[in-house]
Amino acid sequence: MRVAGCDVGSLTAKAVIMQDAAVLSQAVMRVRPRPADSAEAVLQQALEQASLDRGDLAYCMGTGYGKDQIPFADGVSSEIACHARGAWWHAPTTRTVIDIGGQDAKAIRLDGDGRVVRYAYNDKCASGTGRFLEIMAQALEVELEDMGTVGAGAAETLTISNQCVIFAETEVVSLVNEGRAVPDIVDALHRAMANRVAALARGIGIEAEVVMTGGVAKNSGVFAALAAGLGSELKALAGFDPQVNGALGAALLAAEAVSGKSPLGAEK
Amino acid sequence: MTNIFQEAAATVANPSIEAWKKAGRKVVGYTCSYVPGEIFQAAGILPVRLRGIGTTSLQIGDAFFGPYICSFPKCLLQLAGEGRFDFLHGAVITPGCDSMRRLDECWRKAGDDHPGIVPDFFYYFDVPHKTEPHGLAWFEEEIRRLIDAVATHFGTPITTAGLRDAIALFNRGRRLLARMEILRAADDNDISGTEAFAATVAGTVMPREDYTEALAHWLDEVEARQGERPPDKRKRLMVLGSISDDMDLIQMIEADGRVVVAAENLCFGVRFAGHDIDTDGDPVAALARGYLERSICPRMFGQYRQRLAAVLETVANARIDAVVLQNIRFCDLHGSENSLFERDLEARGIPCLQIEREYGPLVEKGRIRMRLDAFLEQIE
Amino acid sequence: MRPEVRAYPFDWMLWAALEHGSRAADGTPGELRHLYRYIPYFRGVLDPLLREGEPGILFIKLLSRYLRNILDAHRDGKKRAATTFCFLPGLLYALDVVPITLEIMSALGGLTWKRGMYDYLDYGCEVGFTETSCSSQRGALGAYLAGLAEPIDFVVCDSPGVCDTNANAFAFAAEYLGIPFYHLNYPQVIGEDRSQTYHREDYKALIAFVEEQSGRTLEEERLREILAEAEKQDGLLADLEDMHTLVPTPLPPIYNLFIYAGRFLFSGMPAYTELLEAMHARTRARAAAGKSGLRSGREKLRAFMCYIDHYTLNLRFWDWLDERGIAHMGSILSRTFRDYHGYAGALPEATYTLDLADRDTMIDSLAQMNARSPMVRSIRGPYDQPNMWLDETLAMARVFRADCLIYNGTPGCRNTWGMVKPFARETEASGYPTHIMNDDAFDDRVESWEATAERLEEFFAVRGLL
Amino acid sequence: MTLTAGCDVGSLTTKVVLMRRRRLLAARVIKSRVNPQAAADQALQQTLNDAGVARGEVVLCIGTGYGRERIPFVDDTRSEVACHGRGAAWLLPSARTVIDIGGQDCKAMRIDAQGRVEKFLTNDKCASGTGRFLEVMASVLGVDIAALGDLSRASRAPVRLASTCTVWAQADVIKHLNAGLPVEDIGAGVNAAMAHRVAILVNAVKPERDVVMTGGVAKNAGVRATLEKLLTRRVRKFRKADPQLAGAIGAALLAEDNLKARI
Ligand SMILES: Nc1ncnc2c1ncn2[C@@H]1O[C@H](COP(=O)(O)OP(=O)(O)O)[C@@H](O)[C@H]1O
Ligand SMILES: Nc1ncnc2c1ncn2[C@@H]1O[C@H](COP(=O)(O)OP(=O)(O)O)[C@@H](O)[C@H]1O
Ligand code: SF4
Ligand code: SF4
Ligand code: SF4
Repeated sequence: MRVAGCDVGSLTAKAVIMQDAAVLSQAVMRVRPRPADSAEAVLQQALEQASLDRGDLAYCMGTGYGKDQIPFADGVSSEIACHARGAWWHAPTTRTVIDIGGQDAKAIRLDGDGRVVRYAYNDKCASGTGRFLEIMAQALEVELEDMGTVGAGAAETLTISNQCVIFAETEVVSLVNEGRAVPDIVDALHRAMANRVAALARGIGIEAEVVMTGGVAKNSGVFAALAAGLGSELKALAGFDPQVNGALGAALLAAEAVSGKSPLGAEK
Repeated sequence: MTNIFQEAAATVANPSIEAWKKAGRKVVGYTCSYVPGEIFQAAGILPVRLRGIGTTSLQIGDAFFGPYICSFPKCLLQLAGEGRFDFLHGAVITPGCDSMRRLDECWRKAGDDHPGIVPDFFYYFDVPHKTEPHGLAWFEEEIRRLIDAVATHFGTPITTAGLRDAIALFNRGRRLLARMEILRAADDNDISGTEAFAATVAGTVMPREDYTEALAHWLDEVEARQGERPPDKRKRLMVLGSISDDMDLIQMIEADGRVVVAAENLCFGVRFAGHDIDTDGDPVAALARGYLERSICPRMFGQYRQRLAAVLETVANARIDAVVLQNIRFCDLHGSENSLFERDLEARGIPCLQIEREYGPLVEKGRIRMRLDAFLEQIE
Repeated sequence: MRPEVRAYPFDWMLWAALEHGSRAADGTPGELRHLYRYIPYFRGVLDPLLREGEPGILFIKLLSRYLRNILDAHRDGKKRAATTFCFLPGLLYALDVVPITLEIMSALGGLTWKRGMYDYLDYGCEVGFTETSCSSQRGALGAYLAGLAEPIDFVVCDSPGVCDTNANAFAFAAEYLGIPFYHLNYPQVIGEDRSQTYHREDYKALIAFVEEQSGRTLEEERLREILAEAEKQDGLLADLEDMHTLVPTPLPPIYNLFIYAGRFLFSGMPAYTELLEAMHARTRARAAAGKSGLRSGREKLRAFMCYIDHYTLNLRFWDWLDERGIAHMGSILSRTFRDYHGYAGALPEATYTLDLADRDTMIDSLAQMNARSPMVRSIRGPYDQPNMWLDETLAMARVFRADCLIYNGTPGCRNTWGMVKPFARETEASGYPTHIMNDDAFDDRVESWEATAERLEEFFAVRGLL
Repeated sequence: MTLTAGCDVGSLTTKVVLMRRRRLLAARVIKSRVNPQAAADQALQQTLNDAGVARGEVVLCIGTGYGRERIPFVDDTRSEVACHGRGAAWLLPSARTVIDIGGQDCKAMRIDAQGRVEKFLTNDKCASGTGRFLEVMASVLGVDIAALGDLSRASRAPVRLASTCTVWAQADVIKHLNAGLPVEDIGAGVNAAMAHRVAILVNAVKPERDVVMTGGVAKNAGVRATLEKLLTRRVRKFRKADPQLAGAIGAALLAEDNLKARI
């Protein structure tokens, strides 16, 4: 039986195709203005990689901001459930998932059976979102992908404290105008973001093992800062693109929907 | 001389606290101007006003407090959580405002995640919001209870004589601060607003005897220099509003030498200067009256007129040209009172600038600088 | 403020909408349909009320009457007093003073108008009242500060020590409008003797103040009448709340609103008794038949709102719960804690009693009763102290057999936002899934209702509740 | 003849103007860079080229804006408030109330006939009253910032946004897009949300006639139109120059004043 998960986010659309608890293919792309188009395109890409047709899929689960606009979805599920399920599948020892996507940051706690026992979103007035980094990258003229390496070159420890994206940008502008070095500012941004998100996780209680998912997990600067701030070891998904984790979870939930039983704990 | 004050005002665990502790003596922290330090003084304990300076992240502060909360209590919680208040033997929390009083719960609960951060003596001191006889009676009873609690916990009796001595000592400090204010009001002194504020803040965190000594000494020096300087022609500013205990804001206002901060009415400031507390009669009743009846903070509802009168008096005495009204974001009490002040001061021809900011290291430098510059240009 | 908003008095406009709404209840279905065409937004308020039959109709009439009283006060030789919702109006009525409860006015505007209270909310900020303060006062306050309503003569509030933000709004209003101000102040503990003494002293001073402002003296018989009515109301409430514990509960979600709004408006007045009687009759019939109060008749979930409800644009919050088969088990605002109320046994120290023997006992009763009004009762002290927020929440969740807890407030609520995170940790640890809503109960510009609803939906799904 | 320059290094754009005897000779608006000095240098050079004058002919140059401390070639600096006030008075002598919305800041001020600031207020509350808010929303909507204003005109049913917060409003915009609402309705909602927030500030300074707008957002017709409605006042337009230049113009004029005072 083949199933798919499709995660249409605010920045990227992701798709995963699975067969019997094994990942056949996965795809990521930037979203298009219409979420339906993003969904079609990203699923098509995944299908092509696996040399399959739409007709080969028994079920497709949608998630993400655009979940209600995915024309081919047989069901939808929240990102919380999907990220939790995805992370659990990788490592059933996971108890806390920290997911930072474009629009929000979430901390999710799981119990020993992979059920969500608590979760929290970034507070209002918070800069703990991927979008924050996108805006800052733009302001500093650094490629998003390079933020991690740029920040690693920091020589001085600066502080950026504002809770608000825009006001934080004003701080960045002020730092730039003070003649501060870009790597120092980038590093400060990473720590600011990590601090916010760590507070979020602390709010619901952190339990080991902690794993980080979502697009921002690809930013090595934030990852390192968060690892330092949590006071608990932070893991990455072994050999898997963290940005695609939501789609993976959706696919797992799709399999569950079809079989009526949980694929939890299945061998990878 | 002012180095002592600046040193004391610059860090949370300042050297004079360390020295005090080395001698085997106890330290208790408190959070609001309404806590009578005399109680601790009388018990041989150093009362230290808790400050949130030097905070670099709010990981712990934000984990317990919600998002729409003033950053001052969040900074306090952060420092507590990081163990940076571990020099305390006790802490007294007061319902100053809604956010500050929740420091009680948040600090205690943070203790579950960060063991050892809650001092053994952790006390909730309930200050009423009104000065009517029953309010005063309540407050007096609260003071008695606090005295009992301190005496019992620390095993040091607090006697009437001890309290009287403590009040006398504190009164001396109050008179010295009043003297400082008079010196500042003259235009031939060389006290900067930053120096004066450091000297005031230091009083909340230094052993009282040392502090009074140093303050008297410094003021003598200043007085001796008086008259040596040509009259100061700079504009004179007053700073009002929310809690502020960092030198940064005042330093920033004075930075380019165009103006001098000649007076303030801030929570860590000279609020009780010159207002002696009775040393005869029942010291507890005297403390209750002394601390409650002077309405220094918008937490005392319905007494705005009294506070306005006090501000106007300072404006006249210190010959203030313009007023900076600042409040920490989410501080409604000062935020809205500042608007009333603005209305009433501007009606009397005193230009005002309102700014809203985050507490703590002045990270919003650019934004605040821009507002200050524009204001200084406006009043020039 | 938009010119079209400035053109009409706020209180009159609100009255007009409610008055016409209440008249619509007497019309034929055809007339109603016709009317709805002209008031597409108000329909969302009217529909759920009329659907409820008599209690709904009584409720809207009650609101209209309340507003009419405000408009006519001076004509009738009465003073107007601005007050807060945790203040029980009985005393004011006894002294011929018409209460204007700002939070009720804000909620009504928010429910009724397409643009909610936006203009008034913003106006308050224009004159310098802080934007970060609680929107429940700020809304109606804006209209009064702008002079767009019949003038207020004085202010009495009872939030200092409980909610400073709230108290601050009233203190600001009094200063801004240049009118007298009195406040009841609450110490942090309930139940201790010295607290009771404080309440009593404070209340007596309040009576003196209101007597002075109104030029009336408090008459014993008048007071007794009001307390006797309150006595009757307590009895009806006891029954209603008992039936509320049944599974399924025979009370529709909207009854929770009727219960507390009616009390805020007319506690101690016959109008509220009448409303309660109508609700009581319907509920008893349903309970006897073992029927759920939900429209679908199927109760899927019982949710206890551990703080307040949601009041923007129409009554859709209650409707939304109803549609999903979610029973509303009340909020902090619903309960009164009369000593013999079924649930009151869970927190005996938090209760009050009424003693109509003489003037002193009656004043004492009023003072105690007021000291038990919603926030004054349980968020005055640290949330984990006896009888406070956590105790009460867990007790109510248990008694009313709730499956989950939902917190909703306003960003201006320093008081609860200062503690809700650790609070939720403890309720979770006690086995109640707890959802913290991030919106503003009175201003949907903070978070749109769609977003709010989506988060709720997600909570029910992810936590396996629905 | 005395030639003065004004240089406004904003968070988003850097503006340089050259003026002689209160007449505008040349002006440039370029994007601010991570290196404000370089942006200022570049803008100045281009302006000088446009006017065909040499650097040495500029007698006095005043800098303003967030980056004013970093401009190597300025002789003095002034706050943006003073410069926008002065600039607005030049652009429209009858102006008494100026609304300046730039990338990071929103200011409302009352000025006298000489363009001196009598009272000003700035937005400290929430960032949704800044130009950056509009940029963020425009990028989510996939429209050019210059086209955002005109969406209001095309819309018949502006959506209502959670307008008190940029972060939240953005989530709403995405949701509306996902729900398939027309871009013009969402764009109009964005402009209206911004105008509402700004109106609070403007009303708080007690505006007097004439009201004008400066700064980049003045070019957004949707914000301007909604503001006019909310304030029930016309927001007068300038013909003399781009409103985004007001700060730089004010700086150049203040430089001229300075020179006069010296003589
Ligand atoms: N290659 C990358 N390196 C660093 N950060 C990245 C990278 N790709 C995406 N990001 C970050 O991830 C965020 C988007 O995460 P994603 O999980 O795709 O969000 P969404 O699901 O909302 O589209 C971006 O805002 C960006 O901050
Ligand atoms: N062509 C345009 N049309 C409409 N709005 C614009 C245009 N160009 C810029 N803006 C707006 O102006 C803002 C920048 O204004 P500006 O005065 O240049 O700011 P700053 O001085 O901070 O650099 C942008 O954030 C954007 O919202
Ligand atoms: S300040 Fe920033 S984060 Fe806070 S409400 Fe405003 S836009 Fe949102
Ligand atoms: S501002 Fe007022 S309430 Fe707050 S700490 Fe100071 S004195 Fe206490
Ligand atoms: S909701 Fe909160 S802030 Fe508002 S009145 Fe109630 S306690 Fe106060």
